Amino acid sequence: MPDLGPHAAFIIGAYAIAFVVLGMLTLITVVNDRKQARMLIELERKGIRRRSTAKPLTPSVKTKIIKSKPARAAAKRKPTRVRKPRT
Amino acid sequence: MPLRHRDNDAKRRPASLSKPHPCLKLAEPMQMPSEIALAAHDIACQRGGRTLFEGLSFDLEPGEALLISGPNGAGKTSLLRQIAGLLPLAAGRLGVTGADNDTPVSELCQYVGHLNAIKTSFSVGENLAFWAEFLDADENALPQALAAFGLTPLADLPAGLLSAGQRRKLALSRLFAAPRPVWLLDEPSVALDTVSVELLDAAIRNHLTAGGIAIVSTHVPLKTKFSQEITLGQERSI
Amino acid sequence: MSPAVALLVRDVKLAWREGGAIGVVLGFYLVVVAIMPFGLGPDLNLLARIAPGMLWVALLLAALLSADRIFHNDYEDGTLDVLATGPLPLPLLAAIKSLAHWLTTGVPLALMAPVLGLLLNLPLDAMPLLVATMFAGTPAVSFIAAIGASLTLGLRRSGLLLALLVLPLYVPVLIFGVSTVSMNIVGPGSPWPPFLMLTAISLASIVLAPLAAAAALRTAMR
Amino acid sequence: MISLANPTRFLNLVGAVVPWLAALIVILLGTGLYLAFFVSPPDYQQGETVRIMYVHVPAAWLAMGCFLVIAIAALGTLIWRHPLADVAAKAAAPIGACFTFVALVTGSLWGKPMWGTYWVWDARLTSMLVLFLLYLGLIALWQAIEEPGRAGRAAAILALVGAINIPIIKFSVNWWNTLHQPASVLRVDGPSIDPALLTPLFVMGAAFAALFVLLHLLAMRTEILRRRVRALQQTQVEHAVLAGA
Repeated sequence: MPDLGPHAAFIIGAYAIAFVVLGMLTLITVVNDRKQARMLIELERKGIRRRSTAKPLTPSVKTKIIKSKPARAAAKRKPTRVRKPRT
Repeated sequence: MPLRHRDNDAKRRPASLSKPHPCLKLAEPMQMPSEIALAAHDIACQRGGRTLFEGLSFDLEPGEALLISGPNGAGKTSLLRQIAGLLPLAAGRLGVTGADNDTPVSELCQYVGHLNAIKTSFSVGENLAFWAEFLDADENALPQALAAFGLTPLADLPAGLLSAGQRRKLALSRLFAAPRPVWLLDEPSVALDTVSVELLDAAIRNHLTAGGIAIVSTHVPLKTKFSQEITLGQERSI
Repeated sequence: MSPAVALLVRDVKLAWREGGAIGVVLGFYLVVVAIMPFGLGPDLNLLARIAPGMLWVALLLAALLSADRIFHNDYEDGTLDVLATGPLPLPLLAAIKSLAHWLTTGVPLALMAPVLGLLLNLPLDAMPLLVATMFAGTPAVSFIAAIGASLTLGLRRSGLLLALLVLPLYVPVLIFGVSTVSMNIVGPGSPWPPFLMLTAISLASIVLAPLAAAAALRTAMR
Repeated sequence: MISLANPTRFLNLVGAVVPWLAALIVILLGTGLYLAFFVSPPDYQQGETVRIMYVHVPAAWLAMGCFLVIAIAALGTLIWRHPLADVAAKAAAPIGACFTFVALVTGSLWGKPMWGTYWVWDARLTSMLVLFLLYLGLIALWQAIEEPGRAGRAAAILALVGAINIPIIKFSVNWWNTLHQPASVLRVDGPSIDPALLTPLFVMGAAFAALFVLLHLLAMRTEILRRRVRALQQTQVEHAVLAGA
C-alpha cells in the first residue's frame, strides 16, 4: 500500500465505514432470509399448507329468492353499464 | 325500461296506502327516479389477502329489497361498501339499468354505514343541509327530512348534544335530505328505539313503493318484504 | 350552492368552530418564533438577517401541525365515505379540502408573519414582499401536506410520520421563499426569479398533488 | 419478465443466481480495491484523499439508482399491478438508505481534509441528505401500515411523489448553493477527470451495483417468504378457530 499522506485516517475511515455499513446490511439480509426460510419449512413440516392448494375454508354465499318474479324479463335484461373490477 | 314496472307500481301503491302510517305522507311527495334496477354478477371480495366471499350475484328490479345476513366478519359491510363504490370488486361486475349512462353506480346510492357522518360542532339542521347541498339535492325537502325521524324540534341544537339513537336518526335522515334510488343500510337499527325502528321500517317500505331499491344488513326483523336474501358466511368444512 | 362550494364552506366553518383550530395554529406560530431569539441571543442585526428563514420554517411547522385535519376527522366519523359517493371526483374533493386548509392556515399565517417580523427586526420595507412570498408559497404547503395527510390516514403516530414524509418535499418552497425576501434585503440580485419559481411550484402542486392525494385516499378507504 | 411474474419461479431464479453474483462481487471488489489503492495515482490537486472518491461516488450512484428502481417498481404497483412490484420496492428502500448513508459519511470524511470541516452545505451533499430523508420516510411508511396491500400502494404513491420532487429539490439546492457560496465548490465529476482515475471508479461502481443486485434479490426473496409464512400462520389460526379452540 502506498503512503496515504497526512489524511490517511480519513481515507481508511471512509473505506472502513463503507464496508462496515454494507457488510452489516449484507449480514442482516442473509440472516433474515435464512430465518424466513426456516419458519416456512417448519410450518410446512407441521402439515399446514396454503389455502390455494388445500382449501380448508370455503367462503360461501347462499342466495334465497323469496318472491318469485318474471324470470324471463330478468334474464333478457342486460346491464347497460358495467363497472369493471378495479383489481 | 319496459312498461311492466310502471304497472307494478300502480298495483302496489294502493295496497300500502290502505295501511296509513305517519311516515307515508312524508315520503309521498318525493320524486325519485323510480326505474333503477341493480344487478351484481359473480362479485367477489378480498380483504387483506383473504377471500371473504365470491360468486355473489343478485338482481334487483325497481321496488325490490335485498336482505344481507351472516355472522360478524362475513363481509356484510364490505359488500355494501363495494356497491357504494368504496371498495373495489375483486371479481365480477355491478350493473345498473335505467340511469343516465354517465352516472356512476356510487352516485345512485345513499350509503348509511356504521359511522354516522355527523359533525358534532354543527347543528342538526346544518348537518342535513350540508348533505343536501353536497349531494346535489333539492333543499326544499329539508323540513320533511328533519321531520322524517322526528328531529324537527332539535334542528337548531348542536349535533354533539344528541344521544346515540338521535345521532343514528340524524344519519338516517340523510336518506330523505338527499333522496337517491338505492339505499344501502348497514345495521340501520343500531341504537334505535322500537318506535324509531318502525319508522325506519315504514320509510324503507315507502321507498320501495316509490320504485326505489334497498339493500339492508340487519339483525332486527323488519316488516319490509325482502324479495331476496343473501347469507354470507364460512362453511365449516375441513 | 354547488357541491364544491358547499364542501369548501363547510370545511372553513369547521376549522373556525372546532376547538379554535385557527387560533391554535397562530398561537403555535407565535410561540415558535418568539422562542428562537432566546436560543440565538438578542442581537437585532443577526435576527434581521435570519428573520425570513425563521418565519418560513416556523410557518411550515405550524401548517404541518394542522395538516392531519384535512382528512382525518372526516375519515374517523364516516363523512369521507359519504363524500366519496357524492358528485365530485376524488381528486377534486382532495383539491377543495386542500384549498380549505390553505384558507384556514396558509392565509392567516401569511397575514400574521409581518407582525412576528417586527419581533425579529425585519425591515419594514421587506414586509409586503414577505407576505407576497407567503401567499405565493403556502398553496404548495397545503396541497403537499394533503398528500401526507392522505397517506397517513388512520395510522398510529400519524402526525410525526406526516412530518417525516412531507418536510423533505418542502425544501424547494423554503429555499425560494426565503431567498426572495433575503434578496430584497441584502441581495445579491433581483428577488423576482425565486419568486416566480415559488409561484411555479405552487401552481404545479395545485395541479398534481390532488391526484396523488386522491390515489392515497382510495388506498386508505379500502 | 413473464417468468419473473411467478413468485415461485422467481425464488428458484434467485437461488440459482446468488452464488455466481457473490463470486462476481468478490472479484470486482478485490480488483477495485487493488486499483484504488495501488494503481491509481494521487490527484495533482487533492493528493491521496482522492481515493475516497472510489467509494463515495459509486455509493452516491447507487443511492440514486436505487430510488429509480423504487420509482419504476411504484409504477409497476400502481399501473401494471405486477405481483412482485411492491416486494421489489419494499426490499430496495433499506438498501438505498444504506448506500445513501455511506455516500453521506464518506462525503463528510472527504470534506474534512478538503474543506476543513466535516460538513459543508454543498449542493451534492445536501441533495444526498434530502434523498436520505425521503428513504427514511418510505421505510417509516412501510412500517406504519400493517396491511401489505395498502402499504405497497401508499409507498408507491410516496415514491412517485418523491421521484417527481427529486429533480426540483436538486435544482433548488443547486440554485441556493451558488447563491450562498459562488464558484467555491470543488468539482470532481465531469469530463475533466483523468482516465487513470476513471478505471478504478468504474470497477468499484460495478462492484457496488452487483452488491445491490445481490442484496435486492435476497431481500425480495425474504419478503416473499415472509408473506407466505404470514399466510400460513393465518390458516393455522383459522384451523384452530374451527377446531373449537
